[in-house]
Amino acid sequence: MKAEDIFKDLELKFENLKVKGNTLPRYKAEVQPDKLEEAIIKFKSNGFNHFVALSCIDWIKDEKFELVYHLFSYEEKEDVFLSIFLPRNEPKYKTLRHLFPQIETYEREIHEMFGVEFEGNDRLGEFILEDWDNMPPMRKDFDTVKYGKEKYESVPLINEGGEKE
Amino acid sequence: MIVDWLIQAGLVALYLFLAVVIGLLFMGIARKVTARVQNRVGPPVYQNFLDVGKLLAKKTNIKHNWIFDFAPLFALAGVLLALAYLPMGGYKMLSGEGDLILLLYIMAIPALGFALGAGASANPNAGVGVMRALMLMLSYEMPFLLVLLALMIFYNTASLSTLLEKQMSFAWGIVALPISALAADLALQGMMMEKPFDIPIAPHEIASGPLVEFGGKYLGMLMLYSAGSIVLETTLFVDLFLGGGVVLNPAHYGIIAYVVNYLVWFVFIFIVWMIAVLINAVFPRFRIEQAFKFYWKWPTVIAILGLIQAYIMSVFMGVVP
Amino acid sequence: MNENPLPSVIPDKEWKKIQRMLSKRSLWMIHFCTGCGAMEMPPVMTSRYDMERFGIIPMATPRQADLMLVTGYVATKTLKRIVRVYEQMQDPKYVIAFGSCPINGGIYWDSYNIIKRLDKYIPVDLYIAGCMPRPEAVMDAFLKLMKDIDEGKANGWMRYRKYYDQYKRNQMRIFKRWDE
Amino acid sequence: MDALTLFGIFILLPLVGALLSYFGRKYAPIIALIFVAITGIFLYVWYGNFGSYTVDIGVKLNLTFDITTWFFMLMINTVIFSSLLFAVSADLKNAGGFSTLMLLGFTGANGVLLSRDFLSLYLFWELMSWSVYVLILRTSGEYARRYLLFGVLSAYFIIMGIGIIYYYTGSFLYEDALSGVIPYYAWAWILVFLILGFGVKMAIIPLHVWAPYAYSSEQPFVSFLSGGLSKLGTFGIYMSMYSIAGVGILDSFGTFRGVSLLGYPFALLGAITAFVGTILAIFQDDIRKLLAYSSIGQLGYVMVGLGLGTSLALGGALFHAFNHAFFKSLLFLGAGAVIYRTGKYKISEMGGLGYRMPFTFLFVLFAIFGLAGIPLTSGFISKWMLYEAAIEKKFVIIAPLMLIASVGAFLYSYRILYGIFLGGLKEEHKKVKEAPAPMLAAMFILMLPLLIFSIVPGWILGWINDVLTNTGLKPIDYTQFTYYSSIGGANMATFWIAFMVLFFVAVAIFIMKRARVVNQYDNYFAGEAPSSVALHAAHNYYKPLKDTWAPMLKYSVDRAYEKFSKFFVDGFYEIKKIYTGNPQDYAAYLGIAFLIFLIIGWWLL
Amino acid sequence: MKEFELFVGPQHPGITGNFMYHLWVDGDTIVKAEAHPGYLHRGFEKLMERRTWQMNVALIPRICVPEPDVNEAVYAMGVESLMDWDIPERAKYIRTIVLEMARISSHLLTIGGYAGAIGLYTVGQWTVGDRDYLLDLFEQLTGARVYHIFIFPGGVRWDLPDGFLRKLEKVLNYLEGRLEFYDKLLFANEVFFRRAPDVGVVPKDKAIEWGVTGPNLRACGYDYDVRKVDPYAAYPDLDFEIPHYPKFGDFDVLGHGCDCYSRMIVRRLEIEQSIKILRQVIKKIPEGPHTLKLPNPLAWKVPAGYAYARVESSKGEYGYFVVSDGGKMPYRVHVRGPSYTHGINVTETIAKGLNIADFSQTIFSLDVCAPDIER
Repeated sequence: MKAEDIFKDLELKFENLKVKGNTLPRYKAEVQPDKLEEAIIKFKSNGFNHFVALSCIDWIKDEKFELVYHLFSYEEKEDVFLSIFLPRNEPKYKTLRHLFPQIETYEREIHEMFGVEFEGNDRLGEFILEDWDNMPPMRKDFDTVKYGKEKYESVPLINEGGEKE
Repeated sequence: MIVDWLIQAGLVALYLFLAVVIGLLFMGIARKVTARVQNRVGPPVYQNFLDVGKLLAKKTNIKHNWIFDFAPLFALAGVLLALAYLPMGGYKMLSGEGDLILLLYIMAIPALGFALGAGASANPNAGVGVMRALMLMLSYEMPFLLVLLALMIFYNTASLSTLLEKQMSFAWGIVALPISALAADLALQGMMMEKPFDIPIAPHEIASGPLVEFGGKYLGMLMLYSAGSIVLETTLFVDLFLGGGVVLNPAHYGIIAYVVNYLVWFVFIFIVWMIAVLINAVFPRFRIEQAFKFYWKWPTVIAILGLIQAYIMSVFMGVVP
Repeated sequence: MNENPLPSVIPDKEWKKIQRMLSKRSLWMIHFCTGCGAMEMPPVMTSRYDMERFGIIPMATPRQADLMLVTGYVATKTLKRIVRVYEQMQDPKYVIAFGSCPINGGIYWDSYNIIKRLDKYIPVDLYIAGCMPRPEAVMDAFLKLMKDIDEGKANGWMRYRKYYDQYKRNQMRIFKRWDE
Repeated sequence: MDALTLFGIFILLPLVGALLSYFGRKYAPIIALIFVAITGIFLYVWYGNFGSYTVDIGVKLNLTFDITTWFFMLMINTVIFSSLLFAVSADLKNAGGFSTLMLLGFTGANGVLLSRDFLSLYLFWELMSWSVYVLILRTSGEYARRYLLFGVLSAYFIIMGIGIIYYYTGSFLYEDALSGVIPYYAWAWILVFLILGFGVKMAIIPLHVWAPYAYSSEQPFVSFLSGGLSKLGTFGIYMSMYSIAGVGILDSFGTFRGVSLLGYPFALLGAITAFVGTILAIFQDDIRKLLAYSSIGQLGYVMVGLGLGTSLALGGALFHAFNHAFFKSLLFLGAGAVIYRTGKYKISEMGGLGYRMPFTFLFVLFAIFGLAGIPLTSGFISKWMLYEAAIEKKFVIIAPLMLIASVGAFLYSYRILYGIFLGGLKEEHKKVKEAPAPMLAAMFILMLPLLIFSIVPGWILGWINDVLTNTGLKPIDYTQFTYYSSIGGANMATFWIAFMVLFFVAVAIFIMKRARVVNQYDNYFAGEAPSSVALHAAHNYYKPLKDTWAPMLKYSVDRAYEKFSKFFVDGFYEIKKIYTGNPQDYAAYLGIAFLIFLIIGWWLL
Repeated sequence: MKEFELFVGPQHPGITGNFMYHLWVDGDTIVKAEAHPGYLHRGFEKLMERRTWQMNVALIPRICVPEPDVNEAVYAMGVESLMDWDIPERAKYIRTIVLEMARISSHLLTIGGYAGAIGLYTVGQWTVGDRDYLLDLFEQLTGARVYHIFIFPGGVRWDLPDGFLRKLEKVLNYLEGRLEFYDKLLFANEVFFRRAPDVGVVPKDKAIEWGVTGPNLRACGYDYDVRKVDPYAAYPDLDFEIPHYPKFGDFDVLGHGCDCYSRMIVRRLEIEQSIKILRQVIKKIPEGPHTLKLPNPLAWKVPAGYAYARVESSKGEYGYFVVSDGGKMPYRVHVRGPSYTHGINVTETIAKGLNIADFSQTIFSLDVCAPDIER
């Protein structure tokens, strides 16, 4: 089933993304968070069974996080991007790892890097970083240069007297 | 009497020392040969002497507890002891004082000591490695014991020195029992833990297995042990099937015979070692259960055929060497 | 610590010389790809550059190794492992830092997860600059290190022992916990 | 010394001890120990005072005290002594009952060894069997029932053998059996029945099914059962084949390269037992079961020697029985000490205890050397004799089975060492203490002979030669430090000197540098820095081997019996009712069976 | 406790890069595996947001070290989509040359690594040694051995040097001759036949759902390749085949696909195809400019919008999700590396029931590239 038909069935508005280099069309649509699971199930059952990626974008001006669920169909050869917006001050969503197993990993990363909470995913927690002591680093308001200076450049050099063997 | 005894002891000590030196040299040659197979220059042949020297001269040596010490002590003492019971180049050493069965069990002493030390480290890699080593031992011993049995039945002796004399007066083992010789060489590949049977120390799987916690002088002594065991295993094959390299009878030619035999023995063990090294260079390693199945299948069948041959020749045809 | 086992036979000075000679000709390297510089290690190990010529071979465990290559940038999570591996190695031990990143952070100078300067945390005997250093540079570094060892200049392991408190203090600023 | 003194010291005194120690409460093992020690002293004093005696205590008991008896009594005495010594600090429930039963078993064993007629033999055999039954019952009724089933079977077999002899000679005396009235075809029945009957005690396959269960009871007792009482099986077979029947009768069945055709199948059975027992032992996770299968395998070696029947083989069998008595008791006591301290039976739940219990570890290590046949203990010499006996006769099936079984023994030996004493120490075992002094003393007593007879094998080979010549066999060839077969020999003096010298060479290289001790948990974790890890790789240790053997392991004698019994249970439900679980009923059945078998035997002949 | 724990990595010979698997093992069978990434985390996606569109070209090759060029290509394609640029034909062909050379060199490294994982170090020595000829070509073309920084949004950095194609032809002939040696030693080795088939199986019906891509997917029997399905660069004009299970040509079909054996054979066959592609490119390459005229890097603004570009790397599908808010710097770049699913989710799942001995060969055959997991 073509992506356009599925969008129609789901009554979603979609836009075409510009493609150069590659040739296949890509469709992007905004979904209400509570409709997303249903939409993904619909797509999955219609041939879109390759989950490509889950991306998170921090729209700091709009006070929103955008989660982009990216699906691909090997049958129709079409890309579909379903995005939802979460409030930035209390980002919370349910896990969708039962639909595609690798969503779990993406959720773990996004939880760590953006601080988005995924209810039902019990493997959230320390994943890539270790002993992290600041706000999630991928947020736009996190200043990596300042953090690096404070953490690493303040470490003193080893004070050596001129010793010999 | 006591002077004779001292001269004997001195000679044995010299032979043992030379055996370890030859073992280290062989390890170096193996590295060089493997490097040539791999389109490389490779290290100098004396590299392993430097390695052992460095390891023994390391500033710190760590151990986990006192059982750890068993490994290098038992391994080195055991392998030297086993070498002492093995005729080398026609020189009997202590082989008049104990026979093949004793040798077989002495060869277990270093392995057991090694396993104890490895187990003492509490590293699961070492535990798995020892498990694999023991299973590999069970695998290759099956054909090897059948081969030994064929030899003992055919030559009607369990004593290595007598075996050498009988091979000299009758025929070399490889001529009389060629099938068994083939099985023995297959078993030898596993005994020397060369590929495809280097399963116990597989670095990609268990990070060098039993050796995982050994460093410094511990590793140095284990390297001496493995140098000794190269000579031990190749010499065992040469003694069993190639007449121990004895081409001149010492009774007639005296000291010249010893020198010539020693050189011939050296060439023979070199050839046996090279065969193993070249096989090592072009094979991946088996999984342990595949090695087990392999050994209990083909080499065992070959060894049984060899045993049947020896049995028929000795019992039904009455060939008495 | 008893350093010379045969004091009456070999004088202390000569013994040290012998020891240095042995350790420079038989540097066993630990098999640890800490960063992207490890990409140039396969060529160095294999037939084209063949580091085994100098007696350098990769070893599986730190207990057996003398030489650690910190190949490239060091993330904070890796630093802990590097320190652990370094402490498990047995003296004398040497560290070569590889590429620009362990010197000052390199291209990741502004990253939040890269420690910028390695010798604040463990002693480094030799730096190879460049991103990434060519195999020739690596071979050159090996030769330089061998020369240093011979002359008694590569003594980072002694520094580590001497200034252990300072190194530990710096490390503990990065690690929140240190499991022993 | 007269008949009554002999009877009094070896039979009555332990009986009195049994009675007294019942009231000894927790001191019962000590009381029992004193009585055993007195017997032991007399055993030592009376060495050489050999002869035959008759005691008339209403019934006439014909006793003999000769070197064979003495040799076996020496083993059993030492083993029970150390077992009781171990039991002193083992916190047994109802220690009085335990000691009484142990001494009753001991009395039975002494009686079996001393008897010179079949009636007293059977009497004492039953005394021993029943005390063992009750001792197993202390742990589990299920185990005891399995033991009982085979114990009764054993008794039937023995009665059958005795019955046939009685049919021909009309006398129970051993000498009368030799008078020549029994035709040789009847000897075949007699020997097969007797060997099978005594073989049950030695747990030869397929009569081994009881052993893994029985050996899972209390360790001090199991040590005595495996180390001591199973030797009665060896004694029984040795006696019936070579003392009662004799080589002449054995050879009259025809010989195969100098070995009786009657003995050869049993030797083969022994070799198969050695092999199968070893393979099964490799896969056990329960330390008690592992040792039980190991025991089965080791007694298989003894069976090979008894079957082959050459002087070297018999010497090897006796020597191996002797060694087995010591190292297997030692292993059971070592396991007992560990179980006492940790309360665990599974190997995979232990680990690293060698660092907490170093002496126990050392003693067990020696036992393992003996078990695996490392030349540092006398365990090697007996194995050597058995191998050479098979090889010099060119037996190409028995010899490889034995040899490969001994390689297999390395596998389970290492499992004991690694699983219990080496590897990662578990958190809950960090405060485990060394075993109490009596336990260590008991183990030390057992360890010593293994070491001494390895250095000077001549001492024990002297006794064994006496046993052989006493039975009318050719002696074996040995000197103080050396032993020979027709195809080889070995000198233990040279071995030990060379070993010590080379060991000190290794030590000399070794002590050049001092080593720093690091924490056991400072390990190579591939560079990772974990906070707590499970390190002990002991569960399913030989899994790859198990996978390769899986098609074979699905055939089990144990399950075959179960299926067999299930068939009968399903078919004849009524028959099941006779198994009331009441010992008196069983005794009655025994009597009925005795009659039935006598009638069948009569009819058969 | 029945299991013991084993750590494979970060410092372990049996791991591809600085990465860690935490295994729970019973006997020698893995009952549970956990992947622990993060040892190589540099925060690329954060750093890219701090650099201009052109500065990022220098940063991104470092995301996947064994095969850096795909990153450059896919980033360039993403930016071109947003800029709505059509790049010159010659640039497309040059990109194809670079990408295919990178594919061969990456496959050679993988085959060598895999051979090492099952103990055949000789093949590792040979392949890595031969790979150096390709690196020399790269050096001539781009000036660097590993990080080439050659493919730019809008084209490639410079034109082919003189005589490059002739040299390439020579190297291709040499490599084709060498393939026979690898075949004899590894791909026709009896031990390889026994060890690799039916080991580390990704179930065929789950493969797509689990997000398996690239050679690993083709080893399961799917005939998918981004170069065919969603073509880019000069691939639409070129004639090549997609080797997949059980289309193995001269090689034996052992096992039931989706296993280490099929994965390695697919990679081996892809080298042949890449050589074929490169030969065609040498013949067909058109004359013309190698790049568009680029705007001033400091004032280079990219229109706001979303773009997704994907290429077929040697490890699987590589995708960049590029978001611009119309500024001088990317607003967000999300990198979708193939190893992310292969290395974490797939390995964690298929490791269950695997032998310890086979674990290393499984991750080597999946060609997990650690730096592209954590970036």
